[in-house]
Amino acid sequence: MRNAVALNTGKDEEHIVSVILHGRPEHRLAIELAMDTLAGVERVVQDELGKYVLVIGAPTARQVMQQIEALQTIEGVLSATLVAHHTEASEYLNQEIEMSSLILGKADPDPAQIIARSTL
Amino acid sequence: MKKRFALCSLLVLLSLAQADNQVATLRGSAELLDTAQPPAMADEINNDQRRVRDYPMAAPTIPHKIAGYQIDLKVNKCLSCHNRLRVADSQAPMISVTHFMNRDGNFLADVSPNRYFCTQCHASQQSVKLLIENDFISMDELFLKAGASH
Amino acid sequence: MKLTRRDVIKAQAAAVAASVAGLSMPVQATNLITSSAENQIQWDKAPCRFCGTGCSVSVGTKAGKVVATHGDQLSPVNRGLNCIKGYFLAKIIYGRDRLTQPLLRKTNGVYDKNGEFTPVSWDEAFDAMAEKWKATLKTKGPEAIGMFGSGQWTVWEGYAAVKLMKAGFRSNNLDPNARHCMASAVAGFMRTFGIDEPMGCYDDFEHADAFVLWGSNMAEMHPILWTRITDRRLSHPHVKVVVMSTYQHRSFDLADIPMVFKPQTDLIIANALANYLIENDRVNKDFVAKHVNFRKGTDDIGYGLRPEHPLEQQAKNAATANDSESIDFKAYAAFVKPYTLAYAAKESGVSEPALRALADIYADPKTKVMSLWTMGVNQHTRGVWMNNMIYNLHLLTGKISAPGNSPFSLTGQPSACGTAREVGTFAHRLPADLVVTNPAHRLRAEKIWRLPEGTVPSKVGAHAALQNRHLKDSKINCYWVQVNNNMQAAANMMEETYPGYRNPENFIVVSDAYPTVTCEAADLILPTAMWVEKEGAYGNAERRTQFWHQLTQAPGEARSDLWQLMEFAKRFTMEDVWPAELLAANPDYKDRSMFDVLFRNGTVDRFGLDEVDKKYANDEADAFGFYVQKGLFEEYAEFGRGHGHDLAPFDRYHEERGLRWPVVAGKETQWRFREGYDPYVEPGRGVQFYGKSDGRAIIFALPYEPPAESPDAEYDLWLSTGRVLEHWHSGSMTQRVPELYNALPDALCYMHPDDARSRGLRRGDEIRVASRRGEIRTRVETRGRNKPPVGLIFVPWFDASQLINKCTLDAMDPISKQTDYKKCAVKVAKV
Amino acid sequence: MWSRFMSLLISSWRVLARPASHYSLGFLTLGGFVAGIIFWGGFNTALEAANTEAFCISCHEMRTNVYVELQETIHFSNRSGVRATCSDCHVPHEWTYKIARKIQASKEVWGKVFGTINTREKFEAKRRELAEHEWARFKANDSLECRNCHEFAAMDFTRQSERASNQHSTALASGDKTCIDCHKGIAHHLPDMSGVPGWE
Repeated sequence: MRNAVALNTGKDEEHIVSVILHGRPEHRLAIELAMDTLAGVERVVQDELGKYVLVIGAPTARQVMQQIEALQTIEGVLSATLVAHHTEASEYLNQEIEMSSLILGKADPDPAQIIARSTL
Repeated sequence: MKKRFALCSLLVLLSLAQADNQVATLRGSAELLDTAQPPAMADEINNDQRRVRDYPMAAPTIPHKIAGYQIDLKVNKCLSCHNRLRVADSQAPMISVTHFMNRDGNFLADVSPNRYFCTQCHASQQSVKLLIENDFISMDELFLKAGASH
Repeated sequence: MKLTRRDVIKAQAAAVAASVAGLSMPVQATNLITSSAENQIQWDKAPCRFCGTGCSVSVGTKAGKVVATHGDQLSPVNRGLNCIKGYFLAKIIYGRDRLTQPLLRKTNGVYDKNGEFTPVSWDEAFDAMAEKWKATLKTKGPEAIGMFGSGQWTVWEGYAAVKLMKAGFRSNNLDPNARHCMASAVAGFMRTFGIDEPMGCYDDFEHADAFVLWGSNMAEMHPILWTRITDRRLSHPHVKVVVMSTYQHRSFDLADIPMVFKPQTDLIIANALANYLIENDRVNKDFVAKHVNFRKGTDDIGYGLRPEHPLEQQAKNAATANDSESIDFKAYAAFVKPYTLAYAAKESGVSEPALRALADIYADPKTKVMSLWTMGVNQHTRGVWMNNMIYNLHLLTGKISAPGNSPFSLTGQPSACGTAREVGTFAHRLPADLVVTNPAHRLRAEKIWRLPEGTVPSKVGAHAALQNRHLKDSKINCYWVQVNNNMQAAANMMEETYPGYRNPENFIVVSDAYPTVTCEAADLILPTAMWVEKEGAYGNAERRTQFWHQLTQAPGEARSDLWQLMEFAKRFTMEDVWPAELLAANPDYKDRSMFDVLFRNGTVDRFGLDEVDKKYANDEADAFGFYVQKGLFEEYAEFGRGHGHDLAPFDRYHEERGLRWPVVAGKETQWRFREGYDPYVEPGRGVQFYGKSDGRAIIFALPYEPPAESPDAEYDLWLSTGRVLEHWHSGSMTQRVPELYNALPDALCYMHPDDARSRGLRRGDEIRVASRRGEIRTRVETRGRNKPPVGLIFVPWFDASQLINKCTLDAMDPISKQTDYKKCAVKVAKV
Repeated sequence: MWSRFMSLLISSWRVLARPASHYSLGFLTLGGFVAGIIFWGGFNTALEAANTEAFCISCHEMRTNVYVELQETIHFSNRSGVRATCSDCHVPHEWTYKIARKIQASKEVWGKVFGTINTREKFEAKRRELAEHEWARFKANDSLECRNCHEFAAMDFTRQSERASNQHSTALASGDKTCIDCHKGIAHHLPDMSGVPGWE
């Protein structure tokens, strides 16, 4: 068995998820205004057909789901589909790392932890 | 009648070119015609230690016993600890929110029915030695390499 | 520049989503992800390597390695889900003991059947092979050459094999391991509908009101389809699930009506249900009058054993097993009349109320029924009959070819349909349902292949089990096995398979990625590229054809089966393989290599390297100098286009998550034989079973006949073999994935506690499971996921160190030639 | 003849009707004692006989349903071979409770006679109700029958899995929860648990 990590009792966690959102192109402005008002929702990339990739950060899974439900109820939104979900203690997420150490890189306190806590 | 078949097949076997085990690595040293002693039945690992996953999307394996867990039309034993409303009491990790999303991408209040049978993706692990090592390199190992090369 | 882990994780999450959405990440949005090439994971689609469901997975590659896989969100089959095998797919190509160079048995530097496996070059390997092949062709002719393939061949690999064997070597001794898996389903389709493969599709899962599993354990064998049934059942309370089997298994966890029946009595149950429909006036008379004919099948057809076997001596109609005579509805009704529910209950051991509840599901015109089956029905000495009898129920009620009304034959292998069945790698078949026994069909193939008339032999070749018998009897001496592990998979290993492979007169070649037990029994082992180490195409159980690109390099000198087949063809001139008279009549084929005639025929080689997508490697195209896969596919597609098997143009499949044939005017077909869905149905016909000339499907009157071998005083237990969720087939891939191996490392003998107690056994005891043919040692499991009734044991066959097929009997369905792996008699004793 | 018999009867009635001034206390006690032994012993033997597993599974309702399920569990077979029989969990060990339970049992005899669960279907239909009776009983007596073997004081938390020791050292120790609250379905299959606390 690979090296294991103790069960995290889950206090002060942070949830990061990415979402694909399809909206009607004609509603684009309204949709963008609406989602920019939602806490923790960031627009990462989009195309002119009304397709968006969003990232949502929230302290609990419940809030993540509320935000996605909120997105789905926006006028002109066809679908908001969750793709990746990552959970981790905030203390880790706040850590600064060097560009050169890259994702899950050597500066990481415990790379195992991060992998172990992500789910899809 | 049958006896005669068995007999002549035995004679055939004697006349054959023999094949002592040279390559069939999953059989250890046992020759094809041998009946090797089966290994003793191992126990499920029950240490609650969450395991490293080689990539984020891999379904996590179960770090505790699930023998006798009932998952059927009546009840789902796994969810009695891992479901959203239960984790406060059980302190077990909650099932990923992806499990609340149904086939059409809509969010449901409870776990999505198509995710109901946990054991289709998640299995407990037995304490046994691997027959064959696996040389899969995980992305983080690659990243570490890449990082080191800077 | 400083960043927090938060930025990194967010960027990574976004990258995954963007790859799924098909959006490219702008640099500023992914400062870190795109800032260094080393961090980029490239995502591509590929069908899963395992079962016939045909899930699509997103494959992540980096630095030439497969580093991750996850369910493809865009796939209509699995919508982002995978089963436990699928989640660990990335690891199947990285087992430490991958074969990386050819191995030839040698003593003192020369080939010796009893020699040690010695590394050799591909040249030496092919030289040794060609020498044996040529010598055998001279002395014994093409019928002494054989090949055993697989439903795990890619479409073009199977197609190249058909050309090589049937046109090149002019031998029909080509069969796939799909013979063990699908043959009864194929014969069932051909007898009832005259055209192969299901009329419905997976969309039926979201429309049906009831699901009836005939001996299938979908919870373990088709997990993702099971999630769709579970979804439907749990979110629609009116939906009913009926699970029928000879032992209790995981699918029973969702069963509203569970049924454990005595082996072989499914024949009685099926007839009893038909009789119930007739006696309760639940027959859809209008449908039957318009779309159905009735026939009575031949009975007393034997068990496909060796001719000298007493059972074959007794069987009256073994030679005419597939015959039938026309009858009318009255005669059919009279035929099934004796099969009352009470009689069925008595014979099967299932309670009469349960049987009635099932019958009412078929009877109620408002209940949309999906019947599902796989090995329980197909691996059955009367498997073709069972297929026909399930169709009987759907035809009597008209519940067919409409959303939710669907008799659905599931497949075991990823391309059992796409390759074995559609390409026609069976001993009697040619592409698109054509058969070698039909002169017009042979002519059509010869025309498309640009070969002279009379090239393709008309005699049906040796099927899977017969190939092993011919090897043992020295009738086949040169034998090539690709993409399967038949020493472990074929029944009666001790009396047939092993003696055949180790027969001193035979030369056995096995192409595989890993050293399996079949490799162990071989004389030459060829290291083979697998899955995304080559460009490929699979066809799943719902007629969906799916493509993938080559995403990584095979290790060492491993080469794809396609490369091996085509490269080997270069070793022969037409003089080596064709008779003088055929060449005399067609002089322009003289002095040409078999490779040129088969693969440089102006069709296969018509697409140049410039057509290959530069983003991806393509080792075969590089090796042969043209887009091999596209050329083979487009030539193959000619067979089906305009004949009910239309495939889309090659390039489109690289864009789509698969398309369900027939693809006419760019549109796929969901429900065949139904006007409005199927373009082949003539306007106004409503329903047209166009596989039959009069557009009518056939309801068959077929009786109960006993199994080939039943428990007796000495061998007092039924043995059923099968698969488990965590392992695929013989385990050569999944036993090398740590998470899957640790989930279920060894095979066990699943047994009823009372059977254990009465034999003085307890859980974990080492036991000997012995039949009249052979024995294995294993351990008792009385608490496992499978719960057999008293009198039956279940032993899975994935475990290479517990070869349960030493015990099984090679009795088969005489029509389909598919072996019954579910019923033979064994005894169990403590070691 | 007839008159002699009548006079004897009458005279003996007079004897019995008078207070027992002439009979020794010893006679009375001894008589009572003997009678006691006979009745009480027979009663108890009967009780004990009705406590054996053999008796329970002599009914097919028990044998084909709950007993089959028990056999798959750790309470039936385990590493040390110490196993629980039906009565260990379902019949109180302390006398007065036992009698109470036995009186309840008369209802089950009734059920047996009228076949209220004599098919698998009927049993499944009643499974929730029957289970709830047992849960209620265990809850009421603080899982007494569990504790007869699983003594809280004797639990070594260091020998338990992390999950188990967490729960036992907190909820169980504080008396906030009792065994049955978490260990439902430990010896038999569970019924439909919708609405049962802890199974949301």
